[in-house]
Amino acid sequence: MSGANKTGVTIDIRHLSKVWRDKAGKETAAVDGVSFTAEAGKFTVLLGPSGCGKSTTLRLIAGLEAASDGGILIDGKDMTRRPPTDRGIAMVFQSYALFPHLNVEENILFGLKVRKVPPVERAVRLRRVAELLGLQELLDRKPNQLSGGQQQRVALGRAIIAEKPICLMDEPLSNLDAKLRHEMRVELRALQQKLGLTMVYVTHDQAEAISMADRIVVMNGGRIEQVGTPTDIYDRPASAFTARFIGTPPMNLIELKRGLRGWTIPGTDAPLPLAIDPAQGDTALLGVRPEDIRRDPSGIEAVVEAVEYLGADNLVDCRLGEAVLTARLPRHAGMKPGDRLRLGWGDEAMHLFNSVNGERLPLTGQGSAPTPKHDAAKQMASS
Amino acid sequence: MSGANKTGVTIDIRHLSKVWRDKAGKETAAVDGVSFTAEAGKFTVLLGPSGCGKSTTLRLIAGLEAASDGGILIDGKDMTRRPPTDRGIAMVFQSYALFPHLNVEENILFGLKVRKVPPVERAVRLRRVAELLGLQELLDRKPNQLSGGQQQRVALGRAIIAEKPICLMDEPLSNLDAKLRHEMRVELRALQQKLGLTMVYVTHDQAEAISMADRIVVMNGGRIEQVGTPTDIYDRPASAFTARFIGTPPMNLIELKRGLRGWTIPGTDAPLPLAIDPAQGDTALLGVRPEDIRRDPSGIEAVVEAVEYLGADNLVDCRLGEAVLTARLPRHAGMKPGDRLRLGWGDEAMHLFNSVNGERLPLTGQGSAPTPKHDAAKQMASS
Amino acid sequence: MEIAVDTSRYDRILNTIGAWALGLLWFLPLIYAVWTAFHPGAYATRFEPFAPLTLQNFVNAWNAAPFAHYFVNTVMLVTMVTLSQFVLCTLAAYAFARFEFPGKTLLFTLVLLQLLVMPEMLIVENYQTMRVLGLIDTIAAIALPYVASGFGIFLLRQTFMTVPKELEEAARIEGAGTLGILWKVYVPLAKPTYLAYGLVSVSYHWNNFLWPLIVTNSVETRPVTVGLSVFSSVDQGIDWSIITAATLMTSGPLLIAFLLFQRQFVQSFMRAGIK
Amino acid sequence: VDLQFYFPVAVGGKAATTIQELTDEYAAAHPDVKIDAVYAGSYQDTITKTLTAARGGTPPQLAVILSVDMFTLIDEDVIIPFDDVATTDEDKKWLTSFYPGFMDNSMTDGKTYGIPFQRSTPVMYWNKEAFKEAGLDPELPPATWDEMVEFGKKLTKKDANGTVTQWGLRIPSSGFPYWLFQGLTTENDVILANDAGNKTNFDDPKVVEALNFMVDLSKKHGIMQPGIIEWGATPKAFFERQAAIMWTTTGNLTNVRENAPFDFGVAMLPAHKRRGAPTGGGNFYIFKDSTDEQKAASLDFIKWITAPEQAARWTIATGYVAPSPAAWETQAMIDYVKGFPQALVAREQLEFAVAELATYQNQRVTGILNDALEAAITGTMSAEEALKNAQAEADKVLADYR
Amino acid sequence: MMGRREWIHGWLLLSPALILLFAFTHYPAVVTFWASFFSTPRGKRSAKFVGLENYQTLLTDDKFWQVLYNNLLYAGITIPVSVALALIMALFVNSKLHGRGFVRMTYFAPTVLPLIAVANIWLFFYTPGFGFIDQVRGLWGAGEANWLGNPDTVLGALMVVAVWKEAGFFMIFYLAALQTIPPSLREAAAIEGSSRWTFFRRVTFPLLMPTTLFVSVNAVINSFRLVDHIFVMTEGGPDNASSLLLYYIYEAGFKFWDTAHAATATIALLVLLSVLAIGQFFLVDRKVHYR
Ligand SMILES: Nc1ncnc2c1ncn2[C@@H]1O[C@H](COP(=O)(O)OP(=O)(O)OP(=O)(O)O)[C@@H](O)[C@H]1O
Ligand SMILES: Nc1ncnc2c1ncn2[C@@H]1O[C@H](COP(=O)(O)OP(=O)(O)OP(=O)(O)O)[C@@H](O)[C@H]1O
Ligand SMILES: [Mg+2]
Ligand SMILES: [Mg+2]
Repeated sequence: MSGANKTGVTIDIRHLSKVWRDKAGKETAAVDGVSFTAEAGKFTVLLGPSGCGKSTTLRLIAGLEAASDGGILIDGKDMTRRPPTDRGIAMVFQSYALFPHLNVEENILFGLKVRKVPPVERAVRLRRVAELLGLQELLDRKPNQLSGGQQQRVALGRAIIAEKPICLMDEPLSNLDAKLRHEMRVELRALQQKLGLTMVYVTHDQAEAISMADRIVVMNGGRIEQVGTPTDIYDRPASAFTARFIGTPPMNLIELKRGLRGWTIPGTDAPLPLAIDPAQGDTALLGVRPEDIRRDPSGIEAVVEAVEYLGADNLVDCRLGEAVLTARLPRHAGMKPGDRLRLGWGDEAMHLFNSVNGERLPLTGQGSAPTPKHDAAKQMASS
Repeated sequence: MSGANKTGVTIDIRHLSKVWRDKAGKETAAVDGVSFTAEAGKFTVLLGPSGCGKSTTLRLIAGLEAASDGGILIDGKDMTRRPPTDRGIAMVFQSYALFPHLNVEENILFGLKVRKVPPVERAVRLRRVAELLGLQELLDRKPNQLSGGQQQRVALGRAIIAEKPICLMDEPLSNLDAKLRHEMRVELRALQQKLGLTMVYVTHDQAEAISMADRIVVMNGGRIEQVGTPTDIYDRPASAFTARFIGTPPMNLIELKRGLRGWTIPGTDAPLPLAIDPAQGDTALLGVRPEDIRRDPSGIEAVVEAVEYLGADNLVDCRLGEAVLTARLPRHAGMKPGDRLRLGWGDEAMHLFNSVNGERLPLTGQGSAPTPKHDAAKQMASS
Repeated sequence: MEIAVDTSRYDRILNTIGAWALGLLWFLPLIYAVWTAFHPGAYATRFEPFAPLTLQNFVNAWNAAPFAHYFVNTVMLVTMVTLSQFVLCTLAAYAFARFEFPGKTLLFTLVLLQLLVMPEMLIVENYQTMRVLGLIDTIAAIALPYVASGFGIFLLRQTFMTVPKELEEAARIEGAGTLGILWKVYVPLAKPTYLAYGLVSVSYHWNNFLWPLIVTNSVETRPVTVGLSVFSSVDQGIDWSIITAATLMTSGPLLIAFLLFQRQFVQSFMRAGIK
Repeated sequence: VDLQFYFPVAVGGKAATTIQELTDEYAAAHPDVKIDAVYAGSYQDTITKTLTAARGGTPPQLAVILSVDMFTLIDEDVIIPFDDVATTDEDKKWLTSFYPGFMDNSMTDGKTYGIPFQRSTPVMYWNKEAFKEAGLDPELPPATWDEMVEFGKKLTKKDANGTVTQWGLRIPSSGFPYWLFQGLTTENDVILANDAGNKTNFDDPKVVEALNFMVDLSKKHGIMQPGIIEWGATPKAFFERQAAIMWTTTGNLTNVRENAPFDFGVAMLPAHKRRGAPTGGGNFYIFKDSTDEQKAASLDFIKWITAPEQAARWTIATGYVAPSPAAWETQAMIDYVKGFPQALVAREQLEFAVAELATYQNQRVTGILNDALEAAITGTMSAEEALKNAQAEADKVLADYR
Repeated sequence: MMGRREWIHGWLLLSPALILLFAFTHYPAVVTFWASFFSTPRGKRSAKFVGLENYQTLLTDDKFWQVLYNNLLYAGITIPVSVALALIMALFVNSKLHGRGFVRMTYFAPTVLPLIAVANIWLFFYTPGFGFIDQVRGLWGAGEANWLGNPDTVLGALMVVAVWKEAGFFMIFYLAALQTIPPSLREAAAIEGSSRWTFFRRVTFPLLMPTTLFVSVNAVINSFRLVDHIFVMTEGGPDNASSLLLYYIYEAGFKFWDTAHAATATIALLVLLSVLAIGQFFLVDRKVHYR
């Protein structure tokens, strides 16, 4: 925005931990030895299930909680024990934290007034932000006179207008409708790139994560599962957890058994064209994304169990032997429970994981896929 | 749940209005003459942009706000001026409204204690709900010791455990991660059907709306845009607003001009196979959903402007003449800005709207589609 | 918030110094009281570090009146007054904070009016009322005029008004009735205020003198202040040693109670969760 | 017979227990009489409690209240004269058995309304050590105003900064300055109000003269602290050698004896035109709203408790002046005085004592005088002007009673 | 929330308190008001109706005006000082602090101690010569000062006692209110880089408004009602320099037993206080943000 030409600064998180102690003295490690780097001017997304420590990590970065262990370096300087003000951050709180006695305009301008930005500039910036967020009409309302989404936008406005080199956002779009959210996604990303902000963004919406992030940090139970670019994470999930967590609908994970003739889905007889290091034992998890599953006359036979209408597509739950797979099929395919069909997928669509610790297994061998026509099909689909 | 075999009751909303008056005496109609019926045992979703009056409508049904005009009939009885207790409802608040002084268990059991449900039954129900929501570990935490998503689950638990014939939910899943949200969606829907609850559910997530709803009420600016089943709304949006609002990414709307040779996209020359009542004037809006757009060698030429990676798919912004269309293309298609390609879509994929008032226009005639092979393509895709 | 701080270190030191300086200044009279009470009368005005210590002042004070009995009475009195004030004021404050009914403003004005009316003015009339009720020389008679406290109603109203309305709505949806909401939502959320009010009310009634003196006659009903007043008659000049000893003796329990209860304020039982 | 008896305590803790003992003793001797002795606070509290109860319809049967409040009680029509109940010859003799100095305040219109009980009079205490240091004869207190000024100058000590470390004289003037001031006016041979209690003499030149003298003690002679002098702190100031001579009540005798860290003397107030001092303290009153039986029992109790033996015990316990000559003749009293001769001074001074200033609307009228005295002492007004105003105001108040 | 039911509930909730209020406050107050139109009954002479004569007497009484002036001055100084101090104290002891419990107690102690006893201690502090203040001043070589015996200083000396007594009392309410401010607001402000002072001025203070309103209404009232220390320390002297309205009323009522005059002055005080306190309340209440 206004002439700001800041370049974000790097945030280094080193073995960061945060332990909560309850009255009974029981300890919960909300964040447990987390290390990652949010690179200067890059968009880093924290992703993970509810309660996995995303907000806590963000609050540690902001300096709102004292770390139990580990450190935070911002722009190379150790900031672990410095107060929030010194860290050059703006933040959107998950619970908004709007000042209840101030109206929208005053809430948004709070920081600028604190920092004695001249009124003229304040007015200019306010106008831009309000327009961006569609808040022009609401500037003199109090927070309790706003809808949930409107409150969230005000919180967003307060962070955006600050133009700090680092911006932390905790689920800033969760209460917005799809359309607005899509617009905001684009706007935020553009803004971040234009200003070169270092963004650390918490979300539970992977569409958001994948479309906005330069880097995704997947967390689970206070620890990091995987750090990588969206494509890394989507295409090569490092663990069964990540695999199941990323993607809507999530990846299908099927327990495979090593049979006499090779690896099979229990209850089916055709072995899958897989070669797995025998040291991995007799079971493994096979992952296939719903959108990679196609109807395939030469594929495995399956029975439709349920169909979920999603507008653009249908999600079809199909039983293959003992396993149930969800396939994303075009909406006009007209399937109903009980229908029989054959399903197949490409080789590169298969992911294998250790069934004990969930680690990704390399696909060491190649057999003949059950879907010989997959190349043609792909050709067709993208024609 | 426990032996409950209630059957939901019908809610009739008749010309309901709610006007907020601010201090200056300015009036805002948050809800403006809304009428619809939430049928007994059915799942009704209120959908609409932020600030359109969804929460207010819900609060009116609950009896938390006094209607400025109109009435609410529950089970045939006029409840417009009756207190919430008499209405037989449970509710999840958008801001959770958890009691900060009570722990999770006490929060969930609040209503049962109030209604003097015997302790044994309370314990049984609590166990089920806690399990359903994954809250077992958290039962003796206070709300301020919970993450955002955990708080939301507690709020959900409080409503579910009540087993009232009517359940009102205001964005109950907005702070949950995709996986959990998907699970909850299924669970909630199953629960609703099992108990025969009449559910009125506010969400801004259309995947939720479409997959869960028996009926969707689309609101805009305090008024109703359309009421219908998910398929109705997705496949035959009654207005340009609904068309653009439903669907992620949203439907493309392109201004068409009536040229000499017929209706064209400005900047392109090939007329589209459309016949529109000439009384509608010289412009119209053409709607095409991104997922209905395919690469089609005989289609209209387009240039890739931007590619957004979404995991399962790519969203590709393409310029066709003066218009920009977003197409959802398979993720392995490997497109980059500047690429040229040809796009096409099926006849039934086209929606036409009056460009002035946004009303849906009937497709009165049929010309030759620019994609002669669309039938074959469809065949192929669903093979 | 546990802000990871060290800039505010100076802040904090300044804060501590300021707080303690003011605290000591405020405590001077009490420090003096302690000094005087534990030293012989001759040292009441001279502060020599090695002056002899004595408990004689306390012994004398204790013997001057049936204090044991008075303490029991006072404890009964303050318990009675404070509890009934809590109940009545809570009900009334709730009505003023969250109900709309005709005459509300007028009634609230009448309540505020009670703050203005000084109890001394009412002594004669109230004495008559008590006589009619046959309550003269009972603890109830001391308590009754104070039970409906305008102060308490006003205070609780202010507090209830700041409780987020959603919480009431949630409780209402859950089927809680008016009293249920009050008891389960407002009262727990106003806990700091109840503590504050309780402390203040207890100290007030612990120290109230004139009305109890007038409306009671017997050792069985009189509060400690009546015993205390024996020492403050000044015909023969003030004996600071015994006054302070008696004061410490009678107010000591209150000070200790305060030290214990103030901890409750610290506990953030009402944090966050409220948006 | 049930009797309720309100009593105040104005001097230290022992008073209350002594009264309780005495009533218990009486009750033991008279099983048909039950006396409920109710401690009623200070004098002011006592009259408040009494009148509130009287207005509320349940007055006590008897009470000890300031002698000067007699007119107020008459005005409120709550007490009866003793003449109504003390009808036998013996009773009548009993009525005359008290010092006349005390009875002045107990009678009006020829009727006796109060029986002196805890009575006092101001006396002068001096620090013998200070006298010695100043080169004065420690056994010789000032006997006249002039001597008092002369001694006072010698006794006033200053440090190097010119700050006074010991004042010669201390006549407290807070709260009820009129009482000690009445000592000065009496010595200047003038009375402040008539017996009927409806006329004051505040603007009499002799009163003005007395007030000027009082003001001059600090202003001209510099022997007394300027400004209002606190009554309550006076004994302590004496003990702390802040003042070498103090005027205060005989009620302080026990206190001074126990706490003064030096040898001290007690003397009558110094004379000017004559010797003199007011009396002070409380009387017994019998209340109207009682049955005849109760009244008779009350009278009997009062007779018993003011009888020489009991009066002596009371005096010894509290330091108040025993109200009848006979009390001083008891063995207990004789022994007491032997060990503590200073106690006699009060009795001797009674010969010269006059009634304490008392009028109708007593507190208001004395209040007016107090204000005038304070105004003159703090220098906001001249003595003459202040007293003239005071007289005018008092006239206004008392006009109704003439 | 629906109409009629709400009325009934409202009234039901109020009734126990109101009944007692009427019985023990309003009824006697009305009797007082009534009495102000009659002469004082004294024993045999019963009260007779005198119309506004009592008011006339009051308004022509110089002492009344002096006392009124004293009281306004007293209120004008003690109210802002004690409320401000109370707030400062509350902020002090709401923050992290060594010995916080003890400091809280020191602030609150004046509220716990009986005023009669405390007034005696203050009396000692103020005593010229050997009093505490003079002893301390003596260390600097200053001479004695007769704080209470001098009409110029006596009111100030009483104000100090009043502030000392009141500040800790009000602090308690501020402290309770501070506990209810969500910490997330402080966090948000900290992120914005606001200093403690800015946060206080722009957030804490506005959110404390309901309490400030409560406290200041009470401060106004107490500045007219709290006179116990006068009884012990000065009895209104010298020459009424430290007399306040209620003390004046007390004298009229319980020393002079002129109940009509006392009633009249009481009504005057009530009117004055109503204008000041209730007026203040209704003026400010609608502007206060209650969340
Ligand atoms: N108390 C109030 N006073 C004034 N206007 C209000 C009040 N509450 C809500 N509004 C306005 O009413 C409109 C509808 O609000 P509502 O909360 O129903 O929106 P919503 O559809 O739930 O939006 P969201 O999806 O953002 O939660 C909004 O424009 C809002 O600003
Ligand atoms: N003050 C606290 N005391 C104790 N435990 C806490 C506290 N705050 C958070 N926790 C716990 O720490 C864990 C991590 O919380 P956090 O808020 O970081 O989760 P999150 O990843 O942001 O989840 P969500 O997506 O639901 O917001 C949770 O299990 C939560 O219950
Ligand atoms: Mg979170
Ligand atoms: Mg909403």
